[in-house]
Amino acid sequence: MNYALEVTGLKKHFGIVKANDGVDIKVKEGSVHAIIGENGAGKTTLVRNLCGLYSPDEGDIYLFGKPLQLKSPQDAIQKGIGILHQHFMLVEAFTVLENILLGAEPDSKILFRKEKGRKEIQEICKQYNLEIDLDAKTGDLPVGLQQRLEILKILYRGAKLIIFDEPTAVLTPQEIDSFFQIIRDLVKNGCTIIFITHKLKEVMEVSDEVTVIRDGKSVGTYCIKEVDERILANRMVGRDVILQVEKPVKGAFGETVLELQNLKVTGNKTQQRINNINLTIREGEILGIIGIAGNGQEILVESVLGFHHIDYGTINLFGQEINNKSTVNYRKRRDIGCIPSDRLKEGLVQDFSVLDNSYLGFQHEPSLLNKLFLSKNKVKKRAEEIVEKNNVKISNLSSSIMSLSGGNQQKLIIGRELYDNPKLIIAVQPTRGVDIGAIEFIYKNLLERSAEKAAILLVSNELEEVLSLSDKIAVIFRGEIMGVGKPEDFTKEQIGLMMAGEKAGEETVRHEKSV
Amino acid sequence: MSNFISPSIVVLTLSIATPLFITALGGLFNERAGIVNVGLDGIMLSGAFTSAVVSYYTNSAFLGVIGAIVIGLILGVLHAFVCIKLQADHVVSGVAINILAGSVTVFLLQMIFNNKGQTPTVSTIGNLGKTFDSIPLLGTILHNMSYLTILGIILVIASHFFLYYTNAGLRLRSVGENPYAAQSLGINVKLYMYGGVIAGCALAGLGGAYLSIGMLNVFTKNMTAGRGFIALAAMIFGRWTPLGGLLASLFFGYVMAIQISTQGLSIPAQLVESIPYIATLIVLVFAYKNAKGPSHTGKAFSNEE
Amino acid sequence: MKKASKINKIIINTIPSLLAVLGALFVGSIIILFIGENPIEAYKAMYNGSFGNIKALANTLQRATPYIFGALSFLIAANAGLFNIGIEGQMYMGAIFASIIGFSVTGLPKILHLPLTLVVSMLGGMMWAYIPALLKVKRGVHEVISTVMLNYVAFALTGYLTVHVFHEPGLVAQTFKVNSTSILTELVATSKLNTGFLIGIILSIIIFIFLFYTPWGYNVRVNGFNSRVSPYAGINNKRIMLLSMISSGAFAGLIGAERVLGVYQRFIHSFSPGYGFTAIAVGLLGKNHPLGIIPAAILFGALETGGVAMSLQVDVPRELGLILQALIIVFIASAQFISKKLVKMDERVK
Amino acid sequence: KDNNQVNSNENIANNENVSGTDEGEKVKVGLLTGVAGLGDKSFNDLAYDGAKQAEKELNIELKVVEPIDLASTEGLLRDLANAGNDMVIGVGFDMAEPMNIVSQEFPDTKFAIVDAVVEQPNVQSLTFKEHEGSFLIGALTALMTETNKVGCIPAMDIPFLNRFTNAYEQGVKYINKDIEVIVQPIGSDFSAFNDPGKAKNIAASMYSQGIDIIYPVAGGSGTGLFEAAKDANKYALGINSDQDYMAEGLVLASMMKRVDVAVFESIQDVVDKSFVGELKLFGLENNGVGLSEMKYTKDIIGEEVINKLEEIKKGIIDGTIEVIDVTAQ
Ligand SMILES: Nc1ncnc2c1ncn2[C@@H]1O[C@H](COP(=O)(O)OP(=O)(O)OP(=O)(O)O)[C@@H](O)[C@H]1O
Ligand SMILES: Nc1ncnc2c1ncn2[C@@H]1O[C@H](COP(=O)(O)OP(=O)(O)OP(=O)(O)O)[C@@H](O)[C@H]1O
Ligand SMILES: [Mg+2]
Ligand SMILES: [Mg+2]
Repeated sequence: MNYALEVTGLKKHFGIVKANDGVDIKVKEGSVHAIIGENGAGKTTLVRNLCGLYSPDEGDIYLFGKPLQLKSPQDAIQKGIGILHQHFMLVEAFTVLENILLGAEPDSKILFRKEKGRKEIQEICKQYNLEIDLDAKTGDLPVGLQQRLEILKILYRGAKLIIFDEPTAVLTPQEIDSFFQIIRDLVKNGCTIIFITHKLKEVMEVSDEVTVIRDGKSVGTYCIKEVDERILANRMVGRDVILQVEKPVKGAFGETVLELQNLKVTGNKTQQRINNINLTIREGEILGIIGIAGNGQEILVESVLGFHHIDYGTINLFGQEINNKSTVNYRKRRDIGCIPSDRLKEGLVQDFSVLDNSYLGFQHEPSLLNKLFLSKNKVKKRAEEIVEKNNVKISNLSSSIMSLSGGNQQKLIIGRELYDNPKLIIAVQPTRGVDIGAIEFIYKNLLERSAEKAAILLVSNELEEVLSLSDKIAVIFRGEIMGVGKPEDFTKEQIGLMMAGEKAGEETVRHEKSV
Repeated sequence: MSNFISPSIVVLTLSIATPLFITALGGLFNERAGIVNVGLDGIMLSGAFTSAVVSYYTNSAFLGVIGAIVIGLILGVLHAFVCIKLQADHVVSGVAINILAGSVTVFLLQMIFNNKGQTPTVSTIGNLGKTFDSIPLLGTILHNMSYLTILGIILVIASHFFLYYTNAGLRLRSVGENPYAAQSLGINVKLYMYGGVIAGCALAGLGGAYLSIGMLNVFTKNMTAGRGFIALAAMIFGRWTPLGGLLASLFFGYVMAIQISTQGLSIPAQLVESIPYIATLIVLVFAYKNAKGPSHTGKAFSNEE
Repeated sequence: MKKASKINKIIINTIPSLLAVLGALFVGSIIILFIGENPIEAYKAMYNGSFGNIKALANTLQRATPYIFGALSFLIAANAGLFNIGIEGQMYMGAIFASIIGFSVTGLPKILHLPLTLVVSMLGGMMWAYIPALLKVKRGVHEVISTVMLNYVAFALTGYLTVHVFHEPGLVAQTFKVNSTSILTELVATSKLNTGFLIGIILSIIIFIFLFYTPWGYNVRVNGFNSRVSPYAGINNKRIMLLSMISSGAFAGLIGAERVLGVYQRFIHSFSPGYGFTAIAVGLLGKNHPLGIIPAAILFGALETGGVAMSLQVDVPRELGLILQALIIVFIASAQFISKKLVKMDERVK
Repeated sequence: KDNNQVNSNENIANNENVSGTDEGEKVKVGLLTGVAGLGDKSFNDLAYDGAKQAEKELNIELKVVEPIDLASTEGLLRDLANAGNDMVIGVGFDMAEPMNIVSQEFPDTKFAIVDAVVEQPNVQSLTFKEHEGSFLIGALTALMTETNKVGCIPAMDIPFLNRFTNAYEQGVKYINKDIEVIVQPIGSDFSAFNDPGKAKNIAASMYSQGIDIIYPVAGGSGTGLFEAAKDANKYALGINSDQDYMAEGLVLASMMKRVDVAVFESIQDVVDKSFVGELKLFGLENNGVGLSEMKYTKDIIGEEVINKLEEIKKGIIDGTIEVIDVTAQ
C-alpha cells in the first residue's frame, strides 16, 4: 500500500504548551482520512506543521514516500499540499478571481493575466460542479461560498494531498452534502484527503480511516468499518458521551415572551433583509430557526436585540412593544441572554482577560457595582461561579481569553449569558466549532433553562441540532418564513424544499395557528 | 478676482499639488503594505534637505533627486525595521521620524553651512521651458511644468498599473489586506512589506525634493510646513489609490490656487486662508462615504500568529 | 508568589525602557563627540538642567504639563479607536476660549472664575473635536483628514480673533491679559510650574480609575478593542466614539488653558511649538495608559529643558535635545519588542 | 555671505581698532534669540551677526541660546544672568515681559532688548522704525511700477508685520493714490515664516495677475518670492538685510533693518563702560533702517528716482512726511 503521508513522532511545543506531542499518522493514497479530537487536542497545529507555517520541533514527515522538509507555505504548495484552513485565509477586499489567483498567478512573470486565469478556473468549476461568481467581492459572500472559494484555491494549485481543517463547521446541511460530493470527486480524480471535524456523523459518512488525537498525541487509527460513533467519542474524550439529545417531556407553555408581527426590517446590510415575519415564543418553548445561511437569520436576531430600525410591524417583548426603542440597552433588562454566532468577534474581547470577559454586557449590573465602581470582589465571585458551574477550563482568571480553546470560550459565554436565568435566550450557532463534550454540555444547559420556563430562540445551521432541541421550528428563506410547526410535522424533504423557497402547505400553516 | 480656470491657475494648481500627490503616493505604498506612516512630513523634509545638499555639492539637480530618493530609502529601511522587525507601534515610529528630521536637518545645516536657516542656492531641476510655447493656452502650462511634476504623474500612472495589473501589485495589496492569507499562499509577506514601505518612503523623499530643488533652489528649515500631513489626508481622501491621491491633491491644489489668486478682498486674511481646508471638509461631507483603508494596516504581523 | 510575578512583570517592563534611554544617550554621545564636545559634561549639564535642583525639576514638570493633558487627550480617543491628530487645533481653541473668559469676566471670585474659565476652555476644545466626531459618525469621514484640515482652520480662526477682535494694542499678536482671578497659581516661584500640573496628575488618576474601575470606562475599552462586540454588550458604539472624541477635545482644550492661565496669562499667537503633535508620541510611549503617560511626559519635559540647559553650558545646539528625544522614542518603542521576548522567555521558564 | 553684510557697515569698520586688543577681563555677553531661533533670515540672524561681530572685534565672550518655547524665555534670561554674564540680550518683541521681570531681579546686570521697549534703568531698548524704511521702499515701488499694481507678502496678518505692510502701502500711495496694493499673507501659523514654497506660489500668482513689484515681509519664506521673480522676470524687494544679491537685477532694493549694528553698538557700550539704560530708536535719520545700496539696480532705477527717494527720506526725517506706525496707538 502506498502512503500519501506518513507522520511519525511529530512534536511541536509552544512554551509549556505541548500542542503536538508525538503524533503518528499514515494516510493511504487515494483515501479520505479523518482526524478527530477535542478542542485544543492539536489538530490545527498538526495542519500548520504540514503546510510550512510552523516548523516541527521533532519528528519525520514523508510525502508520497519522500522525506518532507518545509521551509515555507510556498514549499508546501509546490509539493502538492493544499490546505483549507480552519479560519478562512481570504482577502475580503479582493474579488473571488483575485483570491484564487493570488500567489499562483498565470504564467507571465510580471503582468497579472486575470483573464487567462479566469478561463482555467472556469474549467475547474465545470469539472467539479462548483458554481461561483468570479467577480463578486469576497467579503460580500456568505460563508458557504467563501469556503467554495477556498476549495477552488486549492484545486487551482493542483494539490495532490488536500487537508480540510473543520470545513463543515460553518456549512448548512445542503452545503455539507455538496461538499462531500466534492470530496468524492476529488478522490476520484486521484487526490488524497485529510478531513478534520468534530462531527462524528460526517466521519462515518465520508471517510475511510480515522485517527484520534488527544492532548497532542495520536491515540490510534481506525478503519471506519470497524468503529461507530460511540466508540470514537469515547476514544476522543476518554469517557462515554451522550450523543442523542433526550428532550424532556414538557407541559404546556407559559405566557408569550416574544412576539413578532408582520415584521419588516431592511437594515444596513445590502445582502439581507426580513419581511413579513410572524413568530411567537412562549415560556418554556424552544423555537428553532432553520435556513441556509444568509437568508435573514442574522438580521432577525439583530432586530430582536434592537440593532436595527424597524420599517414595519411590531416586536413585543414581555408584553411590551419595543419597536425602535433602542434596545442597545436591552442589557439593562437582564431578561435576555444572547449567545452570538461569532464568539471571537461578537462575544468576547480578545485583548481582555477571562475575568474581564466574564461580565461583558453585565458591566452595569447593580450586583457587580459598589456605588459607581465595578467591585473587584463581586466580579471575581461571579466569574468563579461561572467558571465552576460551566466547567470552563482555565489556568487563571487573569489569563488571556485567547489562551482558552474555542470550546472553553464558548462555555464561558454561555455561562455568562445564562447566569441571571434570563427569560429569553437567543442562541445563534451555539455549538459552532466546539467538540462533542462541549456540545453535550451546551445542549444539556439549554434544555435545563427551557425546563425552567425560559423561552429560547435557537438559530443554527445544524439541522439535527434544531430538530432535536426545538419544540417548534420555522424555516426562513430570503427573509420570509416558509413554514412553522412542530419538528415532527415535517419530513426532511419538506424542510429541504422550504429552505429552498417553497412555502409549506395550508395544513401546516393552520396547524401553527391552532397551537 | 481671477477666472476660475486659466493657464496660471492650472500652473499654480500643479505646483501646489505636485509634492502632495507624490508624497500621498508614497503614503499609499506604505499603507498598502500594512504600515501606517505619519512620518511622511519628516521624510519629505529629509528629501528636500538631501536633494539640496547633494545638488549644492555636485551641481547636479539630477543627483539631488537621486539623493532625496536615497534618503527616503534609508528612512524607509528604518521605519520598516522598527515597525516590521521590532513590531513597534507604527505611529510612534512616524512621530519619531518627524522629530528626527526636523532637528537633524537644522543640526546639519549648522554643521555644513554654518547657518541654521537655509542652504546656499543650488541647481534646480527646472521646467519644460520653451519647447511647447507655440501651443496656445497649453503652452503656458507646459512651459511652467516641472520635470518632477511630469515624473510624478508618470509615477502615479505607473503605480496604478503596478497595483492593479501586475502580479507583484496584487500581492502587495493582499499583504496590506490580510497578510496571513498572503502568507498561507506562499507569498513572502515581509519582503512585500519592506518593499512597500521602502519604496513609499523613497517617494515621500522625492516629494520633498520638489520643494527644495523642483520649485525652488534652496532648502530652508522646516520648509514642508505640514505638507506631509496634508499628503496623508490626500491619500485617505483618494481612497488609498494612486489616481485618487492625484485627484485629491489636485482638488486641494486647485482650491488653494483659487484662494491664492483671489487677491485684494476686504475680508480678513485668516478667513480667506481657511477656504481650502473648509472646502475640503465640505466636499468630504457631501461626496464621501465610509472609505476604508487596507484592513490590516497599522496592525502588527508576526509569523507565529 | 503572585506578588513576585507582579514585580517580575514591572522589571520586565522597565528594564528595556531604561536600556533604551541608555542606548539613545549613547548614540547622542557619539554625535556630541563628533562636534567636538565632551558627552559627559553635556549630559551632566542636561541632568542638572532637568532634575539637578528644585528649580530645574520645576521647569521640567512645567514643560511636561501640556504633554500630560495632550497624551490624555490622545489616549482617550485612541481607546475608542480614533486617531486624533487634531489635538493642536483643539488646544488653540481651548486657549482662546480660556483667554476670552479670563479677561472678559470680571468681579467673580477666583473660586468661581477659574473653574468657569477651565470649563469654557474645555468646551472650546470639545467644540472643535465635535466636528470630526460628528463627520465620522454621521458620514464616515476619516478623522485623520478632518482633524488635519481643522487644525489649519483653528490656527486661522484664533489668529483672526487675536489680531482683529481681542487684540491688546501693541506690537505683539496677543489678547488682553487675563484677570488675576482666573490665573493658575504658580507652584515654584519663577518656574511657571503651576497648579495645572497638579490638575493634570489628578486627571490622569481620575481617567485611570474611570477606564479601569467603572462600567463606563469598561465600555470605552471594549469599544476600543472590538467595536463589533459593543452592541451585544449593550454599548452604543457611535455614542462612545462621539463622547470619547469630545472628551479628547476637552483635554486638548486644557493644554491651552494651562498655557494661557498658568504661563502666559493671555493668548499669544502661535504660542505652541507643537505640543499637540508631540503629545501623540508621549501618549504612545506611555502605552496609552493614563498612568504610563506621566513618566513619558516627564521624560519629554526633561529632555527639552535639559537640552536647552545643556546648550547653556556646552556648545551643542538645542536641536540635539530633539534628536535625543527622537532616538529615545525609537529605542523605547523597539525595546517593547525585547519586553515581549522577555515575557515569552519568562513563560517558557515557568 | 552673511558676514559680508556686517563688514560692509561703516560704523563697525570705524570701531575696529578701538577694543580689539584690550587687556583685562573679558566682558561676558549672553544672547537669547527669539523662539524662531537662528536661521530665521530676520531679527534673530541679524542680532546674532551683530553679536558675532562683537565677539570677533571686541574683547567679549559670547554665549548664544535658543529657547524651545515662549514659556521658557523668562527662565533662560534668568539663567543667563545667573551664569555671570555682564550683559544679556533678548531678541524679539515677545521677550518684553520676561525681561521686564528679570532685569529687576538683576540690577547689576546689563540688558538689551531688540524690537521692544522695557523701561528699566539697566535695559537698553533697541527699537526700529521699520515703517519709515517700508514707507521709503513703498515710494520706490510706486515710482517703478508700470502696471500700477504692486504686492506685499507678509508671513502672517499680525501687528508686528502690519507695521511694515501698512507703511509700505502708505509709501506707495504717497506717490500715486491710484496704485493698487495687494497684501496677501502666507498663513496663520508659525510655519508661514518657513514656507518659501507657498510664498513662491503666491508671488507667481501675483505676477501673473499684473502685479510687477512685490515686497516680502516673511523671513525665510522670502526666498520663494525671489524665485518667482526670476521665473516671471519681474521685480521684487528685499528685507531686513541686503538681499539684492538674491536675484541680481530683479531685487530693486532691500529695506535694511540694522539689528546687527544696534546689537553691536549696545555690546560696545558695555565694553566701553558707557552703557546707559535707555531707549535707542533706529530710524532713517541714524541709518538704523534704510535702503540698500542697490548695487545691481542703480541704473535701472535711475538718478531721478534715487533723488526723489532722498527727498522723501529727508521729509520723513524732518517730519514733513508723517509715516504711520499702526501699532503705536
Ligand atoms: N501559536 C500558539 N502559541 C501557543 N500555544 C498554541 C499556539 N497554537 C496552538 N497552541 C496550543 O496548542 C494546543 C493545540 O491547539 P490546536 O489549535 O492545534 O488545537 P485543535 O485541535 O485544532 O483544536 P480545535 O478543535 O479547537 O480546533 C492548544 O492547547 C493551544 O494551547
Ligand atoms: N496566542 C495564543 N496563546 C496561547 N494559546 C493560543 C493562542 N492562540 C490560540 N491558542 C490556542 O490554540 C488553540 C486553538 O485555538 P483556535 O483559535 O484554533 O481554537 P478554535 O480552533 O477556534 O477552537 P474550536 O475548535 O473550539 O473552534 C486553543 O486551545 C488556544 O488555547
Ligand atoms: Mg483547530
Ligand atoms: Mg476549532
